[in-house]
Order: sequence, then structure tokens, then C-alpha cells
Amino acid sequence: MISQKIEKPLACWKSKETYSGEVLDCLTVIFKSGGCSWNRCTMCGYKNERYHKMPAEELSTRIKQQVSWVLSEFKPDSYQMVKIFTSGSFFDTDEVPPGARDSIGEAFKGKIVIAESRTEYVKEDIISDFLAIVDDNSHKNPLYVAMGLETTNDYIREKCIDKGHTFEDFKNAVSQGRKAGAGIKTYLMMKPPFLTESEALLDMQKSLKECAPYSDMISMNLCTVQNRTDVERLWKQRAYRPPYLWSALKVLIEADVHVMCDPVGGGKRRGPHNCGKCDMEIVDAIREFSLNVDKELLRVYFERGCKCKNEWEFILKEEKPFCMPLTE
Amino acid sequence: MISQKIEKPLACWKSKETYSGEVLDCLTVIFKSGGCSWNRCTMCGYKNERYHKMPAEELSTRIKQQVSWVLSEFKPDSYQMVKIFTSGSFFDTDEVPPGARDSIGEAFKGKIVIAESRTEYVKEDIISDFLAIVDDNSHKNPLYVAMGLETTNDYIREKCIDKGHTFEDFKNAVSQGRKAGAGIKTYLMMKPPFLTESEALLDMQKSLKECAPYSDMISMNLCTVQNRTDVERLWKQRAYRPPYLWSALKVLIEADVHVMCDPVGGGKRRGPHNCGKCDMEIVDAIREFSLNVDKELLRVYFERGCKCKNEWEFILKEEKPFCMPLTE
Amino acid sequence: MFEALKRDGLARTGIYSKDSGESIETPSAIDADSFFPDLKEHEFSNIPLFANKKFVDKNSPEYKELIFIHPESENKGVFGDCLILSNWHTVLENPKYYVKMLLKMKGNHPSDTAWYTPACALPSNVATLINSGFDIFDYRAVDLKSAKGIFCTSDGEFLAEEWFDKGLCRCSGCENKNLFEHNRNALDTEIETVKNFLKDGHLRELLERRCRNSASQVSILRLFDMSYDFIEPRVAIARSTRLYANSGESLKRPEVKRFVERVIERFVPSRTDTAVLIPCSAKKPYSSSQSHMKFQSAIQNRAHEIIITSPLGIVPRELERMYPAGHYDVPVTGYWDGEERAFITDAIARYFEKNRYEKVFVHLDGDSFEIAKAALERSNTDYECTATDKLTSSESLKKLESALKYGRKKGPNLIKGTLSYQFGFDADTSKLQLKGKFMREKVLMGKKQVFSIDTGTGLMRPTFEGWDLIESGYRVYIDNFIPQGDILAPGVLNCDPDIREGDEVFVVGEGAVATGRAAMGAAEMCSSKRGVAVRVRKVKKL
Amino acid sequence: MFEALKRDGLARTGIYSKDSGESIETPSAIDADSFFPDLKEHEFSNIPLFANKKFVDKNSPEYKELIFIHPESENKGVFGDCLILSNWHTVLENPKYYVKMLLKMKGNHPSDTAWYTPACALPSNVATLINSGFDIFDYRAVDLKSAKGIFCTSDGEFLAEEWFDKGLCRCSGCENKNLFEHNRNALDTEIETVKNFLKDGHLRELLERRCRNSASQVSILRLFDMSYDFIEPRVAIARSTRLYANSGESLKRPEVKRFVERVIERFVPSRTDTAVLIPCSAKKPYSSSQSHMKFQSAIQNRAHEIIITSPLGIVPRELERMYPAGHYDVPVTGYWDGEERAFITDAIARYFEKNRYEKVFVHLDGDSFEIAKAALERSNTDYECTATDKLTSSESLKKLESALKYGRKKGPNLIKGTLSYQFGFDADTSKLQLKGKFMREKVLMGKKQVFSIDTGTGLMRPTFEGWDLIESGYRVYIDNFIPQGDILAPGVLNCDPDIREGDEVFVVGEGAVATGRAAMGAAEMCSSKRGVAVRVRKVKKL
Repeated sequence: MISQKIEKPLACWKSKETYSGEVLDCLTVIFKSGGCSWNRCTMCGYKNERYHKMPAEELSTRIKQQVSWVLSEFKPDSYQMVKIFTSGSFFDTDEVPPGARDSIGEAFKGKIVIAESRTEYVKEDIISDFLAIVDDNSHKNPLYVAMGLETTNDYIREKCIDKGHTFEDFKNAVSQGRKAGAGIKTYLMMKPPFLTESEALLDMQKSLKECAPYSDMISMNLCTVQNRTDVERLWKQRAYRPPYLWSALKVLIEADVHVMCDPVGGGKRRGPHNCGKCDMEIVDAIREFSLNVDKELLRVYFERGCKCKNEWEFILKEEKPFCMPLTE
Repeated sequence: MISQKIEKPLACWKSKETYSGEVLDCLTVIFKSGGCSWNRCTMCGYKNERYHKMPAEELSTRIKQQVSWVLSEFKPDSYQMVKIFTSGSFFDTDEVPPGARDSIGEAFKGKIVIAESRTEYVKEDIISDFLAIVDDNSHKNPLYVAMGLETTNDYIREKCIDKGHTFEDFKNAVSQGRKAGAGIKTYLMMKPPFLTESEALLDMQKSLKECAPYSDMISMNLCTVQNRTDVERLWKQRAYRPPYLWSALKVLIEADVHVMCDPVGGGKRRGPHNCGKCDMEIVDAIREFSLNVDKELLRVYFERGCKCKNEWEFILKEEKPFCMPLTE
Repeated sequence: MFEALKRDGLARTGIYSKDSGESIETPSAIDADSFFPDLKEHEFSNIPLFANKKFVDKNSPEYKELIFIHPESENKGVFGDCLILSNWHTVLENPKYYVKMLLKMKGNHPSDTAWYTPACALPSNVATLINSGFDIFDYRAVDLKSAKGIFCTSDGEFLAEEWFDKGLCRCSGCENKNLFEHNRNALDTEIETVKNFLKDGHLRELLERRCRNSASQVSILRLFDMSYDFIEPRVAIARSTRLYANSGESLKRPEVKRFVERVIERFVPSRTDTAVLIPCSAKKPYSSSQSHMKFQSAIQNRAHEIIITSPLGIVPRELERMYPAGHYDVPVTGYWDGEERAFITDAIARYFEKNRYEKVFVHLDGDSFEIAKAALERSNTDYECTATDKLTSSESLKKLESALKYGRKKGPNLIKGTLSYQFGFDADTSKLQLKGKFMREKVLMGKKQVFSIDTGTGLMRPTFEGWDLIESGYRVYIDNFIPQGDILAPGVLNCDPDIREGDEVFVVGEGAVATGRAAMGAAEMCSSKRGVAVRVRKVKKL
Repeated sequence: MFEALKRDGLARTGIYSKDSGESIETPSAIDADSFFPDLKEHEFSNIPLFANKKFVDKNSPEYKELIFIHPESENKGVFGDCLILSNWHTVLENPKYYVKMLLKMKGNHPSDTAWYTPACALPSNVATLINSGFDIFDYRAVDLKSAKGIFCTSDGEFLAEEWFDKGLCRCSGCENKNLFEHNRNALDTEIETVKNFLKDGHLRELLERRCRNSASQVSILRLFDMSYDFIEPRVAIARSTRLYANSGESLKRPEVKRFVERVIERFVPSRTDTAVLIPCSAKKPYSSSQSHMKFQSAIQNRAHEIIITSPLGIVPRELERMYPAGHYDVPVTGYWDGEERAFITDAIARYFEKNRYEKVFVHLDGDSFEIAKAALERSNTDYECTATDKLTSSESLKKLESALKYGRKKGPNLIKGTLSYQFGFDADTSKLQLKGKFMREKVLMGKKQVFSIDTGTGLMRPTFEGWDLIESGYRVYIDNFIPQGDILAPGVLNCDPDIREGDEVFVVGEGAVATGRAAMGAAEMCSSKRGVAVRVRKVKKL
């Protein structure tokens, strides 16, 4: 073979996001990187999405090629916000070598950048450096550090997600980020495995309350069954069911802060779902809510109900750790 | 073979009988004869009990040998009454040649003789001749002609028994017998095939009433399933069930005249039976009643009942020609 | 007046109305004394079931609202009559005569008559009675059980002393400790249960449970199945529901046997050079399963794919969506029992005796592998085994792929396969094309649609142009009129005897032709006085 | 505290009492929240069934009144505990793991523990659950169905819209149009039904119906049957009730397989010079039937009579009264299916491979004739057919009689046959004599009675003198005490592993010996802490 393989990110797409009351165009990029140093989370589908072991320099080159590809495919003036993911931590230097990180910063200078990382890599100096590259004074808060706190309950985080850090670790990382001048975006995970529907729901509500003081933005991920994950194995063994969309609705409606939520895979058996009949309209309502921050539509659907809402109410009440999941 | 076969009756036994308020010893003899000229009755088990076709003289000889056997086996002074049966009609000259009949008369001279015949052979002259032989003035009525009327209902007699005579025929025969000076004994048949339990019961009650004026003695036979009969074929096809002993009890209790009854095969599946638990005591009570003419014991058993009396009452009410027999 | 509604084999639901206007939905139990008051008036009228013709002719009762029938009688009801089959309870334990007499009488009498059988029905046997084509029952048998102190349920009869009032039932009779009431309730509810299973298309599955209530009911079911020629024409060509093959008797269902027979007798395979035998999958149609995706990507259309499965024997890829191939569920343990082996071996061998393939590749394991080998040897077919260890292992798939390396690529011809199977006619399909997404295909000739596919059943629905291609069979002949809607049975002059309920048919009359779907089988279509014969889709005046 | 009462395989009835005194008769459904109030207190404690040992060990909850068990856990209950098997509902559709995990756990835990499985029980599957050895259920699964608008019956789950309130049930819930109440009623009444069948000795027959409710239940039953070595020791040696072999699965019942195995492995025939194979009869014991009377008067004890029958394969005349040979009913159509053929051919062939007869006469017809021929050929046995046309025709009987003309007269040795079958010991019976009327025989040695015969089961009951003849096996060892009545399980030191519930046993202790009947199987006798182990008939001080 003599042709050079083109390096592309794992995924890259555009969408709308709300920011400070405005709807922005947002580019999401998932860079292929050296891979997550932890790599154990039960629901993570990116475990295998990584380069094979290679020298930092080569890794850097390849990531830069991805950046070029992004810049050539998406006109820089067509978006104002960028969400950067890797299959692990953007601020992990082993995963994203400093040179690569710098070129990414350069590429998105002037945008509002949200970059995701595990807590242990959120260090003041690294964040400051990156912020300096990104910031061109167009925005008051040009950089947000996004972290997957998942839940504020350390027991759940350890047993159900095996995330490898604590709420305390998260708080420390928040303070590092803030010291560096970055904003904080927190990801929470609705219904990791081994939780009943009501345990998951209550955990989410509690987590929202507890993480709010530390977060500028909160995004709630609804757990989906990704290929080749622990969660998929559990799901195939009938030991896991993704959350009901009813639960997501309830959380969003009752939350005191604005919570973003993109119900990926919503309505599919592998994603958050209800009975199949009412799913799509609820998924659409949640997406709309993330943009317009108006709970009215959520309330309409929640109150209108569906045959399956009865089932969900039953599940909330009767699904217990010793008999779950009760539905599929 | 050089030994001479001994000629014996088909059966011969002694029993007790009530006669004019007295209990007598009675000898019953069933002679093997030329066989019934009709030979079609559905319940008759004697169809094959006959000599093969032979000259009248030889037949006569063989019957006389049977008489000798009886006389040698049963001391003449050990009984006062004799019941004579053949596998057909005692007064049918083809079946029992006159010579043979005469020797039978001689043999039982001085006894009370009851001889059975189909109606068409009951002719004044033959009966007178036989009476003359039997009578030695020991008894007021030394001879009774016994006839199987079975039922006074000609339709039933034809359809269910295929007897080949009518109630009218019977009445004529009665008048012939009476003219000859003989008494009349009438046999009725309880529950020939094709009748429900209640049809059979009502038919018996009606027949008893209607035949009483023509009868000096009445005997009720409870139908049993004899080998190689039409009734047996029906029974094996589940189309026939012998009468309940409850029905027999009811008839006997409610009858205005004394009715003799020997429940042959009582309590067996092939004979008149109830559930198997209460059968034997009722059979014994009926036997005792035939001797002591006292209905008290019958009433006791009838009123005491049994679990199966419920079933019988149901059957009386609900067994219909289009769904019978309902029980086995 | 009786009208049958939903039919399944000999069973049916219906409406029976008396001249008085009183009517019942059948199957149903009645209080016979009040419903047929004349019945009890005929004294001394018993005629046993085994009575001979002479006796029967002489003694048959004549009822006011009922027709007396008997195996030996020429007495016949006509359309709408209610027939009484007396004393049937005397053969309930006699399966041989039960089936023999019943089929004789069912053959002798028009099908749109209501059948009343007195004193037979118990909760434990009424499913069998309904499946035998009886419509009306009474309470005599259960009342007798009550009189005898017997507690009746759909599982059998039990001593009331030990079983009644012990919490097994909570009906009004049980609440009141009234055995008589319970037993009638149990019969009524069981009849409703059977009725609902019948309407739902699952009567057979219910029967395969209920027949275990007694050896004779099992025998009756088996003997009915052996009377395939009588029963099969009465079974619809397809159901909209799944077929649950949960017992040994499932192998003998008329639908199963019909499928096997048609695959052997009617089906024209897309190719007969090379075949590959592969196992079935739980997911239906097979090709939507993960394992079949793997097989297909290894086979790459270089052989005719034939699926080996229980209870259907063999399913060519072309027929995987055809009822019941796309609609059955079966318990899997890996063990194929002796009867399955014998039945499927026979089916495979007969198929390969008829269709002489040059070479067959066997990609099977375990018992199905043994069965296929035995069948191929019996049919003198040259074969090669391509599996090692697990059939979907990459090693096995590679072996399969390389074994077929030099095969000619030719995909399955769904059109030819389905048409030959469905209509028993080997149509010229050379100009036809399958278009559209998976499970939503149409068949076109040029730009004209000739068939659509009923994805529920797998059947082809011909347009008028489609019928031009099917030159014979499946015709329904009507008189000279223009159908203004569905065609009613009295309007049918004659029809092809192969037609079954649910079949696509071509209506032919002097004044018009029409396409449509048969709402009853050929025999009923030709003889019924009532009911829709053909649900018409399109009419064309001539 | 749990005490098992009536056992059958893994199933049992029992009494579970809480420390509070509250007690229930099992099997039974409870309101779990109130019955085990502590259960709901353990948040985040889920452990899936397939979790690995490490996860399980780390996360197992500790309940106040329940013991958490898991396939990977070493957590064990002790006698009387109630065990909770969580999340079992997730393998209900996974027969392979259902049976594999269950047998592993049942092997790991003492049998006299109560098993509670939450959220599993439906009216349509609770028979299978009870048969799997579960005792306590809850209403979660039915309540969920109510919440989903599903109508539950012992026949399955149905859309309430179409099935509820349609006359299929007349329980209080249906009267009140309360689906929730109906569904709970349906579960309760089904549990009571199963319980009554279990007490009645007919659980297996019920299961052979109920399992048809789903393919997985059929598979579970079949997989249990394939686990013969695990199940058989838990099945009593005899029942007082008939065995109804009304489905294909009946062939695989532990009792049936045990009979076949013992006839081949243990049974010592009275003679091995000449055998005659004859068909079975519906009437039991066979020799009381008309056909067997005819055969016997033709055979005149000049050959060893061996009855060929389904599902038992072969029944030597000596064993015709032994359970289940004298106790089974089977549907007859004349057709023997492939599995019957294979199973019985195998049994006959193995028998004749072990017992080398000089000559075998085959007095059979139809399928059984073909089967016998195939088996005799497989076992290289010299045979001759003696039937023409109908087996009981005088011609056939004459042919049979004349074929055996020169045979040595030697009647069946009921004593030797029964003892070898029952005790697996070839006792010296030369001095023994069978006395008494048919079905009321005793076995004497000189004037001493050594055995009586239990005509209900066909088993021999040894006296002390009888036990002298059976030199080994069927011993129960007790400590040094004089039994004052039945022997309780804790009093048993050890016993012969062949002992099954219902077996005659010889109790041996330092201070006394006793005769009696085992009230539990060997494994339970050695491990139970409660219950009668041996019902003692006679005690002799030493």
C-alpha cells in the first residue's frame, strides 16, 4: 500500500447548544488519542478507540493531522463553541501530548471551548496554559473543563462505574480549574448498572443538588448500552436496563438548576427508553428543552402520560436490588 | 372314549322360597333342552345352552337322564317346591318332547311345580295333561305356569328385548293356563337395554300394576350382563348399565303386591349395582324380603342412603335417551 | 340458524339463533332443558352410537329444533340446522372410534351446521370437544360430577373432599362453598378460554397442553393429525401469530406437515448445482440473526442456502419468511429426539432425492449434523462438511468460505421460490425484479407491479398482471355478476380444491375478474350458504 | 425455621415459621415487604446472577431473616434457614443457565432450607419454579403484569384489553373488574393447584402440561431430565398413584429411566434359555388381562415372558407388579414414535446383550414387532416370529404354542426377580416359596415368613429373616440406642447411598436392629436435621 491513511477524529459533528441564554452553533470533536489511562468504567464504549502504543511524537503528529482534517471540513466561522472529547482525558499528557494539545488550542482560539478530562489531570498549570492559547478575549469564559463526576455518591461511583475517583477528588479538580480561570462542566450519569430505577433517579437528583455549587454547566448523560462494554454484557444477561425516559423527564422537570441532556439512543432498546410508543416525542422534547430551557413541554408530556407510565411508576416503587431489572 | 357322558341339567340348586306365608325348600332345575324356538331376546344368556339338533326320541332320552340325575342328587323329600326352567319353553314340544315332559311331571309329582314357558306354548290341553301328572292332591295349586312378560309395554318389549309377543298374547296365555287349572307366575325384567334408569323404573312400576290382575306370583328380574348376549355387546360399548339397586329397592318398597326378587350378580359391575360400598347389604336385604315379605328392612336401607344415592337421584332426573347411560 | 365465524381445523366460533330470536355465541354451554324444551319429550328413544343402520332408521327420534344424527344414519341437517349427536360421551375414552365416527359424520354433514353434544363437556375435555367441531354443550356432565362429589377444573376431576374449598379456585361457587356452582363456572370459563385461544390463533397450542389431561385426549389429537387429508384443507394457509412448537405433537401439526410437503412437492429451488446446509436461528426471519449474517457473508451467494430446523425440516432461504418458517418457536436443548430425527431425516432425503444437487456442503454440528449426513447418504448425495468446532467461529466460517471459493454467485430467487411454493406453479420469473427495502419488497415486471409481499405471512399478493403469470390454480369461479365488494359463499360456482383459508385467489366470472384472499377453504367455499368466501382487493370488469 | 414435608424430586411442601411465630405453608406467595421487612433496607445492593465471585464476595448483602445465595458465593444457609435467590427472573428464559446454576446451588446448600425467589412467580410458570425446588414467592411479577395491563392465567399472559373481563375467570378480582386482584388470585390458586398435585403424587403430570406455556419451560424440564444423576436420588422408589405417560417427556421421567436401568443392570431373570416377547395390555398387572391369559395359556411357562411396552421398554413377567410397571397409562394409537423406538430398541438390545438367551420368540405385531426385531438383531440374538395376523387369534396362539412345544416348563421366579431388582442383590432363593392368593402372596422359608409383598407398589417387605438373605445394601446405621418408634434423621449415622424414599431398609445399630421403610432418600437421611428418616416396622434388641 502506498497511499497514506487520512487521520480523522473518531467522530465530529455540529449541533446547537444554549449558552448564557443564546443558542450557539457548536462543534463536537472526539479525537482519537493515546487512550484512557484508567479505561475501566463499566459503561464506557471508547476503551478500544485508541491508537496502539507509539512514541509521543508520532502520537502528536497524528492528532495534529486530525485537527487539520477538522479545520478543513468545518469552516471555523460556522461555530462558536467547541466540545472536545478524547477516548479518555484531554489534559492527560500521555494521552494527548502537550504539542498536540497546543495545536488544538490554537485551532479553536476564540471559541468557547469545553474540554473533557478525568479529575486527576485537571491541574492549574496545564489548564492555565491551555486557556492562554484559547483565549482571544472574545468571551468572558473561553474555557470550560468538563469532568465526568457521574454521581456524587462515592459508593455508587465505585461499585457501579468503577470510575476510580471520589467526589473529593472532583472538588479538588474543580478548585484547580477555577484557579486557572476555567469554568466547570459536570457530567452526571443516569443509571449506571446495579441500580434500580428509583435508586438511579434519586441518586441523580441528589447528585444534581450536590454538584451544582461546583458546576457552571451540568449535563446529564442517560446511560446507553455501548458495544463491547461491561454494561452490554450485563444487558445481554438481562441484568441491566437503560433508564426510562420518564425518569429523565422527572429529573429535568424537578431540577433546580438547568441540566443539559442529549438522550443518545433514546427510544432504542439499547438506549434510554419507555414502551416504544411514547419515546420519540419525549426524546424530542428533551432535546428541545436543552436549547430553550423551557420546562413547559416536558411537563406536558409528563402529565399526558402513556400506558407505560403506570409500569414506570410501578418499577419506581417495586424494583429492588434483589429483583432487577424488572423490565426490558 | 368309552365312558358314557353323564347327562346333567345346566344347573340345579336348592333354596328357600315363600309360598302362602310359609317358607318352603325349593329345588330349581334348569334342564338342557332342544333350545329356545325364538332365541332372540337381547339379554338372554341361554341362547347357546342347547343340544345340537337331534331326533326327538334321543332328546327325550337325554332329558330323562337329566331327571334321573336330579332325583339321585337331591332327595325328593328335601324340598316341597320345584322351579323348572329350560333354555327356552318347557311347554314347547319341539324343545321338550312330551315323553320327557311327562317323566319330569312324574318325578316331581306331589310338589308345587313352577314351569316356565313362552306364551305361545301355554295351551290349555298341554297344561292340563301336565297338571294331571303332577297333581297328587297334596296341594291346592300344584302347578304354576311361569311366563316372561318382562314388561306390559309392547313398544319397550319389542324395541328393547325383541321378545316376539305382546301383552295381549300374554293375557291369552294366562287364560289358557287358568282354564287348565294352573296358577300364573309372571316374570318382569327391570331395565332392558335402551332405557334410562327412570324409564326402566317407571316401566317396572307400571308393569307391576298392569300385570297383577293376571298373576298369582310376580318375580322381578334385575337385568344382568350375561356372556355373549346383545346386552353384553352394548355394555362393552358403554351403551348399557345394569339397574341401580336403589331402583330395585324403590320398586319393591312402593309395590302394592308382593314381588319376589333375586338380585343375581348384585353388586357386580355386570349385575344390578350401586357404588360398590352399599351394594352387599342391599342385596341381602332384598333376598331377605323375598322370604319374609317385610318391607321394613328395605325402607331402612333406602332411607339410610349412601353417598351414591345422590348420584342415583341425579341419574333418575337427568339421564335421558339422548345421553345414556351416564354412569357405569 | 347457525353461522360459523372464525374457523381453525374443525373448530370454530359462531352464532346460533333459535327461531324465537334467542341466540348464543358458540362454543357455549346451555341449559338444555330450557334451551331445547322439546328434547326431553321423546321417551324410549335411545339409540346407542354403535347401533346398526336398521335399528337407527327404525328408531330415530324427530325433534322440533334439532336434527338427530348418527354414524349410520343418512339423516342430514341442512345449512343452519342444529344437529344433536347423542350419547357421544360413550366414546370419549375410545379414541379410535371417536375419530373414525366423527370424521365420517363431519364428512356427511354440511359444515355450517351447529353441533350439540349432550352430557359430554367437562372443563378438562371441552378443548378437545371444541377442536372436534362441537359448538354447543350442556351442563349434564359437570352436574353429574357435582352429584358425585367431584371437583372439576381444566386440569381434571378430583375428589371434592380433598380438592374443593382448598384454595384452588376463587369463583363464586367456591366462595359460597357450592360445588355445583363451581363446576358449572369451571366449564363456562374453560369454554371461554378455549374460545379466546381459538380467536387468537393459538387453539393448537392450548390443545397440546390440555390433551395431557387423559391418554384418550392425547390419542384423539394424534389420530386427528394422522387424518391429515381430512384436517389439512380446514387449516388456514397462514396465521398472523407465532407457532409455538412446545411438544412432540407440534411436529405433526397440519401446518408443519403441509410446509414440508410443499417444500418437497412444489418448491422450485433457485439453483441445484451447490447447496449449503446451515442451522436455524432463534430470531426470525433467520437472515436477520447475527449467526446468519455471518454465514451469508461467508457463503456470498455461492451456494443455495438451506436451513435445517425442527420442526420444519428444511427451509430454503427463499422461504424463510413464509408461514410458518418465519413464525415458529421451539424449545432448544441441543438434543434432537428420535421422532424429530426420523421426520427431518426423511424430509431432507426426500428433498435431495427430488432435487439432484451436484454438491452439498454441510455446515452443521451436533445432532443436526448427524441427521443431515444420514439423509444425504440415503439420497446418494455427494457432500462435504465445512464446520470445525463452533459453527460461527472464524475458523469454521473461513473453512466454509474457502470450500465455496469456486462457486458461481447466484442469489436466492425469492420470487420463483415463493410462487412455486404458494401456487404450485413454476412461473416464468425471468422478467421479474424484486424492489424495495428488506421486508417491504415489491415485485415488478418492467415498471408494472405484479406482486406485493405480505410480510406478515410471507405470501405473495398478485395483481392482475401477476395472475397472468400464474396460469393455473387458485381460481374461484363466480356467476355472471360484477362483485360490489367481498364475494359471498353462495356466489361461488366452483373453485380450485387446493384453496385454503387465507390463500390469494383469482376470481373469474363472465362479467368480471377480481383479486382477493380466500376467507374460507375450497370445500366450504363451494358448499356454504353464508359468509364471505373471498375478500376482494380489486375488481376488473370484462 | 423450615421443615420440608412431602417431597418429589426437587419440589416439596413444607412449613416455614419466622421467629415471631408467624408461619406459612409452602409453596406459597407472600407479601414480601411485610413478611421480610428488612429486605428493602439494603440499597445499592444489587448483584446480578452472572456476577463473578469477587464482585459477589465484596457486595453480598446481609439480611436479618434471609441468607443471600448466589451461584458463585460460598455463603451457605444452614438447616431451617430461608435463602433468597435474587434476580432469578433474569434466567427464566435461559434454560441452560437456569438448570446449571440451580443444580449447582441445590448441591451446595442443605436441602432443608426454604428457598425464596423474588419477582419470578406467574401463574404460568410457578409449577416449573416449584418443581425446581423453590418454596416462597412474592406478588411482584404478577403485580407488574397488572401495572402493564396484562391478564395472567395458568395458561399464560394476555393483553387485558382482549382477555380480561371476557368470562375466562370468575374470581373476586374478575367480579370487581380489578385486574390486580385477579392476577394475585390467579397466582395463589395456581400455587394451591400445584401443591395439591404434588401432595397427590402427580406433579410430574401437571408439569408435562404446564411446561408447554413456553419453550423455555419445556427446555428446563428436558434439561432436568437429562440431569438424571442429580434428580433420580430425589424421586421416591414408588408412588401409590398411577403414572400417566401422556407426553413425549414421559419417556424421560426419572422413574421410567430408573426402571429400565434396573431391569438391565440389576434384574436376574428366572431363566435364560428361552424368552418370548409379548405385547403389553391396558389392564395392569398384565396377567389379569384377557389377552395375557390367552398368551399364558399358550406359553404354559415354557419360556421366560418379557413384555414389550412404552414407555418402560421391557417388563419381565416377574416385575409386572413393580412400580411403575403395574401403574402406568399411556395413549395408544398403534404408532410408536421415533423416540420411543430408539429408546425401547436400546433397552431391549442392552437387555439381550447382558442376558444371552439361546432363543427368543417374538409374539408381537406392528411397530413393536419391528422394534423388537431391530433390537434382537443388534444384540445378535437368535429369534423366531410366532404371530400371524392378530396376536390373540387362535391361529397365532396355536403357532406360539407349537413353537414352544419342546420348551422346558419353568414358571417365573417372582421372588428372585423382585429381590434382584429391588435390592440389587442376587439372593439365594432356592429354599423360598411363594404362598397365598394372587396379589396377596407371602414368601416363606419353611414355615417362616421372610417377605411379604406390598401389592400397591410391588415391593418386597423383608422380615428379619428376609434381611439375612440380602447380605448387603439398603442398611441404615444408627447410634447405640433402641428405637422407640420411627427413626428421625438426626439419629442416622450413615446409610447406603442407593436408598430412595419408600425403599425397604434394614436399620443397624449396636443396640438393636429394625426393619422399616425409608421416608427420605439417602442424601437427605444423612444430612437432615429434622423429620422421620425411617418408618420402623419391627425392632429387635441385640
